[in-house]
Amino acid sequence: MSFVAGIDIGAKLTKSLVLDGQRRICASATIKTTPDFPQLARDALAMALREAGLKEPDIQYTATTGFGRYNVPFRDLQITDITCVARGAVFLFPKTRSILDIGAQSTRAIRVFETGKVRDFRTNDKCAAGAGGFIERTAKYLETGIEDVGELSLRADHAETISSVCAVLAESEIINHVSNGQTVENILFGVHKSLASRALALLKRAGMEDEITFVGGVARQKGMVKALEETLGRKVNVSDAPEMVGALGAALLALRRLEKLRQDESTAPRRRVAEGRRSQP
Amino acid sequence: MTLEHFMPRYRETLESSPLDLVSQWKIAHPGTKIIGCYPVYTPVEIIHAGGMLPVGIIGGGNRLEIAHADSRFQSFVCSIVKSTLELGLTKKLDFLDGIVFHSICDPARNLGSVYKRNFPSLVVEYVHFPQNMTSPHTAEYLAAEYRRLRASYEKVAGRPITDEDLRRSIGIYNEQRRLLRGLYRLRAESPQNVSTVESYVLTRLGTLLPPDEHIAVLKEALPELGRRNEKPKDRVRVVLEGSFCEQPPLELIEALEAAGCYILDDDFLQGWRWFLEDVPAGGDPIRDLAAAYLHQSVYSGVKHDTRQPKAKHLIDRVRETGAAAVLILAAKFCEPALFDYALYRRALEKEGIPHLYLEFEEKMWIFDKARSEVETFVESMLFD
Amino acid sequence: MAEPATKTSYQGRMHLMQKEIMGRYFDRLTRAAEHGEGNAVYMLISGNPVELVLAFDMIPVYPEINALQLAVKKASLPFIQKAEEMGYSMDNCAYVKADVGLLFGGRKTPFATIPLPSLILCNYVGCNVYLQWFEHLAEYAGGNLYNLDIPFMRNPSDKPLAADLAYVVRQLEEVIEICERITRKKLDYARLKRIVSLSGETGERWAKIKALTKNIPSPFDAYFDSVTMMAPLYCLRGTEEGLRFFDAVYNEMEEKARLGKGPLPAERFRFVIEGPPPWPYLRTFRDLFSKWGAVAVASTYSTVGGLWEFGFKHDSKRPLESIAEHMLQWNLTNRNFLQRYEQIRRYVEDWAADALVIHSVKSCRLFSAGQGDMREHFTKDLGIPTLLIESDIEDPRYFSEAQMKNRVDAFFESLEHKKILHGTGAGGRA
Amino acid sequence: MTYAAGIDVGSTQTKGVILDERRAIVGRALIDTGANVTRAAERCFAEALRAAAIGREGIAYVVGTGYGRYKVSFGDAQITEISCHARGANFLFPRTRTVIDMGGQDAKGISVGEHGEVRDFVMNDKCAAGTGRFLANAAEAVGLSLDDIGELSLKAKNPVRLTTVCTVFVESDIMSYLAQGKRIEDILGGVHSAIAARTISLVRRVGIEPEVTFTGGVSRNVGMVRALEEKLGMKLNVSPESHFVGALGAALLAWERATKGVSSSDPGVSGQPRPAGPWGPA
Ligand SMILES: Nc1ncnc2c1ncn2[C@@H]1O[C@H](COP(=O)(O)OP(=O)(O)O)[C@@H](O)[C@H]1O
Ligand SMILES: Nc1ncnc2c1ncn2[C@@H]1O[C@H](COP(=O)(O)OP(=O)(O)O)[C@@H](O)[C@H]1O
Ligand code: SF4
Ligand code: SF4
Ligand code: SF4
Repeated sequence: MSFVAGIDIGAKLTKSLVLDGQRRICASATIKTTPDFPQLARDALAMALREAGLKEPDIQYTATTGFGRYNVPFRDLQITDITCVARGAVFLFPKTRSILDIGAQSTRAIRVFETGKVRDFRTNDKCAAGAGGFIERTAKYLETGIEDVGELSLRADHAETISSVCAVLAESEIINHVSNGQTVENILFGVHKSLASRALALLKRAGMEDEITFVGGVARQKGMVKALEETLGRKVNVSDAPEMVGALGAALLALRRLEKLRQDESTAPRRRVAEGRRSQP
Repeated sequence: MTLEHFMPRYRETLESSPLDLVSQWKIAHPGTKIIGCYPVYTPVEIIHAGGMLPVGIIGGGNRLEIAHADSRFQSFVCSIVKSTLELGLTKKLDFLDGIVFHSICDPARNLGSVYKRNFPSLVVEYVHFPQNMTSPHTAEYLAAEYRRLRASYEKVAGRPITDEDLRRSIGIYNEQRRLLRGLYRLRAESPQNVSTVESYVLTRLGTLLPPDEHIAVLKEALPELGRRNEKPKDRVRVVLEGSFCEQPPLELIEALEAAGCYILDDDFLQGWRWFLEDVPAGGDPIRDLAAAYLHQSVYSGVKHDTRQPKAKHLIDRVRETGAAAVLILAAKFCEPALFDYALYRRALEKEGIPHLYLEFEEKMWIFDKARSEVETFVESMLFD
Repeated sequence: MAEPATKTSYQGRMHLMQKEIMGRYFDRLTRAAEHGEGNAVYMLISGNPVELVLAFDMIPVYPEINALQLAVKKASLPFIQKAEEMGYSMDNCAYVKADVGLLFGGRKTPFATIPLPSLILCNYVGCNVYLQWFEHLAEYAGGNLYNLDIPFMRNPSDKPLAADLAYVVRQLEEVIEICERITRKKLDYARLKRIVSLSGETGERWAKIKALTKNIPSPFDAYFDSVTMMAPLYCLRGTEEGLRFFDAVYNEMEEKARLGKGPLPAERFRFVIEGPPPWPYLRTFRDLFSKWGAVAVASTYSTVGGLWEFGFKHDSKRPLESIAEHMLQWNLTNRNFLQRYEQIRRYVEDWAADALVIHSVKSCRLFSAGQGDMREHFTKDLGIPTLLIESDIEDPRYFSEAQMKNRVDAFFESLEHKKILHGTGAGGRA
Repeated sequence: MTYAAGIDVGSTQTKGVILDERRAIVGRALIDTGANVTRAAERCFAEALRAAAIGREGIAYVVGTGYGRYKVSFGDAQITEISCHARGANFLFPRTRTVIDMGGQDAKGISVGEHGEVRDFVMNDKCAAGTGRFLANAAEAVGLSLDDIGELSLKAKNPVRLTTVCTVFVESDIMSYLAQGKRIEDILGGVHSAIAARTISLVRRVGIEPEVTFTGGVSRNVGMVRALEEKLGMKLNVSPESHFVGALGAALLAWERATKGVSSSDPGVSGQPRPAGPWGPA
């Protein structure tokens, strides 16, 4: 029996996932991203292995992704988030043609072929106003845990408009809303709405098609999903662990490489590795 | 002196302060007049024929701090316009006797006027390139425009510029371009032997050295590159399009190739390499130069020829080089390049040629984003 | 002294008349679009050669006017976004995006349906975006494209060179041949001369109207009211109807000048304004100035189509030559930046203005690229108080009222301060 | 004895100043603006009165300024903070020609005439990058107070180069530098020089002429003062009152209004004609 692992070192959370030869998910784990990436990756993988009742040697191939993908010495291959997210999303929802990935610091709109191959994509990682960081700040300000944000905003009766294009300046607007006695629910939904409208613009620029799958930790927030569906005017797919999709995709690609390696001892993947290693920043 | 010797040195100069080469040269040749040439299509032959040195003023790179120019040009204007003004305002162009701008876009054109106002001692020329390529009367107009330019430069040079001088200069630049075309052919055929950074450095030198010196360098370098015999890597072969004016940092170009592709052809229009064939040096040289611009010059985002759509040109380049994809690398806020993209995208999708769209700024110094995007693109082509 | 009015704009006979004649023009477009009546020629406003088009009874269609109408009607954004989905950048001129979006969005607007072109005549007068705009239209809409290439005014003290003039006249002759092919009619030269002489008359009237704003108070706002007169100037210049309109406008304004009436209850500041207006927020923008009793007495934007106030007049004896001169020299966009500085300086002096307002629009680099240097020149070299504000001509996403207000208020506070220092009662002049 | 007051309701902090007839500051107050802007203005005014030990009735004229100026319900007039900062800076340093104001959420450059009138100005207020807020977040990220980061940044030997200008992302940027074992002073040095560079390129749009006066809350940060001075290659005027310059300017303008006897809370009042008066330097 062969196992492979995918590790996604994100800006905020690090996710690991173990897959068996039948593409069944054996285990997964999430821990907060800490600066020591090699150790971090080891811990994340160890957690997943423990849950799966496996040991390091059981893993034949490890693919890393996320912005820390280069800093994992024991990886066999590093792959970008976009490629992984695309594979993962299409694996979970085969009819997926467009993907929205909202993480802590970045938002990505991806257009894919039915194979899960990336067709076109647009990213935004310069400005926090469009990403999960914005929500976290708001949550902190409104003194609610990030886990509750989704439920709260779901209960909103309307969205308080957030007109500012800056996550920081938006806070003074939020302050005003609070002082004008607006409910936390409506304010959070307003924030979700403003993220949704930015997401729409990004999706359109990448070329938006049915079906749309929404991934990344922010997709955990039900209110965000609602805001997005209202803005897009259609339903979107959301898996129960949306932040895990990148790691899943990495694991899937790891398995593909492993199978290729097995069937023919071609040098292609090895070279990809070598390449990846050499071109470390 | 071998490539391994001078390549790193030249690269360092290009990245830190390319114009030092020129100011040093000026010290060695105090008598010679120097004319700065803003991109693109400058008829450098006319300048050279007057015994003057045409020098490429192609931005300030990513080590120049823009301190004054951004009070003159707004945030939504491309970087090269600002850096070019900054170079002037910080007295880094004092070795120039004149500078020439062209009708390539509105910011570049207004920059010409701003230069006139801020540097009265400089001879600022402005060339209006014709955009009507179908009228039988265009050639005559352009010839007249070039004659006007010649007259103006005769004053600067303090001597007449004869047809003989012009023919000689055309001959010299023809040879230089022939060598550059050779260099580009080498890279297109075996990109593992010639990195884009190398071909870039070798080409850009041509805008900083007198043509004969540049020719000498190329004559030394090309055979050496020809002798290399690296093993090709599993990389995606692309044609690069969109950086005809403002230039990307070399580190970016490097990052793009490191991310897993070979650039077979690019449209960096530096090194005066805008003619596809030799300019005939027989007849009236002014008319020959004009005709060459109209009928033999490379397409670009700032030359609008109704005879053939640019997208067709691009697709031909892909077919000729046998590239698998197109990398659109457009300068941020460069309207010509940004507009072209809409038509390129349409045509490439029709042809089923994959492409990646990236924006850059000459002043950028973080390349992670661009790098990951290219990696993703490469992965989408490698993992089927 | 009257309370500074906060919401005023002059609504006179001319505005009603304008609505009527432009209504007729737009109906004509719709008929052309829906019943194929007549040949539409897509053209650009800058130094437009409308005389030629009229001489063939073709219909001049200005995508710029369609775009700005969309913006004024607050309908531009969806079209802009449509274009951005096609790959146009946030940083591309939004006029083009709105127009491309419109083309793919069915060409139906709140004011007219836009006909497809029989001829796409790119009169390349200054703006380089024009070339790409029409290149793209030709790609999408088909129809033959002709680049009418107008050499730029290269030097501050410039007259067009003989070669420039000859080149343009030759091209005009080629355009005539194309029109003859399309309409299967020979050019009626006598008719062209009549049209050109009407153009001359109209331009002269327009210049006289503009001279009226030298009065204190100015009888109308040379920015917010002038834009009303611009569409007729481009679409109907060279027609009897157009001339009648400008006669009527002159009489109306001349009377107001005699009675010392202005667009505001009290004219307290006179300013010259450079740059195109923010069409999506024209009203809001105007009120920022009305609040301070500030009136625009001259504007560069009103000279985009043609610059008549400094002595140019179409000459029916040399029809093609004078059309060529109009395109080469007598419009704002084909003149270089320093010539624009000079034009503005003349405005400030001859129209007795207190200040210069530069409205810098992201879309239009032709206008805006380098306006920082312009500000430098006017404040530092000429000591003319200058305000630079940024938004956009077409894209509503770039207008922030709060910021705009802050800037305008602070600017007029300081003008006020200055007036008091120089011991001149506000509104009066030193 | 009558007095005039200036209340500067900023996005982050509200400042109040009370002047007597001799233009001497007899009372000042500084509070956080917080959620209720109107109340902040009133509280600040009350505190300033208490500090000056005078009653409301002693105040002849109140000018409100700052982004919340229209919330100064008790004010006689509202004037933009741009005019007030210019006026205040001119009062403290009569040879001021350029004012750099760095506040909680915006940065401004003002070019000032010799009578304290505004010649030209720019402000960055769409994006909080490079504002006091940026510093506040940086301080939080390294776990220090605002009052200390400035001092510490002066000890930087080789300042880091931040990879982001975003006020939100700067935190994780700093985290990763800490992770790489970079010294806190070097990180703070990088933060301060990044903001200084950004601010200067903004202010350069109005042209930087000496003397340059640095106002707003951030001017209390010695590290920022030094960073700006190094990048500009000139000394800056920084007064102990620098945080109060906006309020001070407002109070000075209030005096001038009071002496005209104009009184109206109509926002347009600042746009109303008034007979010529002694608006010269104090
Ligand atoms: N349990 C949760 N409930 C709601 N939101 C969450 C939860 N976990 C993470 N998030 C959101 O997702 C973001 C992190 O998502 P992720 O895709 O892991 O980003 P990255 O990969 O950049 O670390 C956080 O900023 C937070 O807003
Ligand atoms: N003692 C201090 N040391 C350093 N910075 C300070 C200090 N006090 C205030 N600040 C900075 O000044 C900012 C507030 O300045 P202020 O001019 O009041 O802004 P605003 O007018 O927008 O409220 C705060 O965000 C903080 O960064
Ligand atoms: S706008 Fe706000 S959120 Fe966006 S980059 Fe600037 S500071 Fe960050
Ligand atoms: S980069 Fe583009 S916009 Fe800038 S000057 Fe060159 S052509 Fe013009
Ligand atoms: S750039 Fe300016 S002149 Fe050119 S099309 Fe756009 S708005 Fe018109």
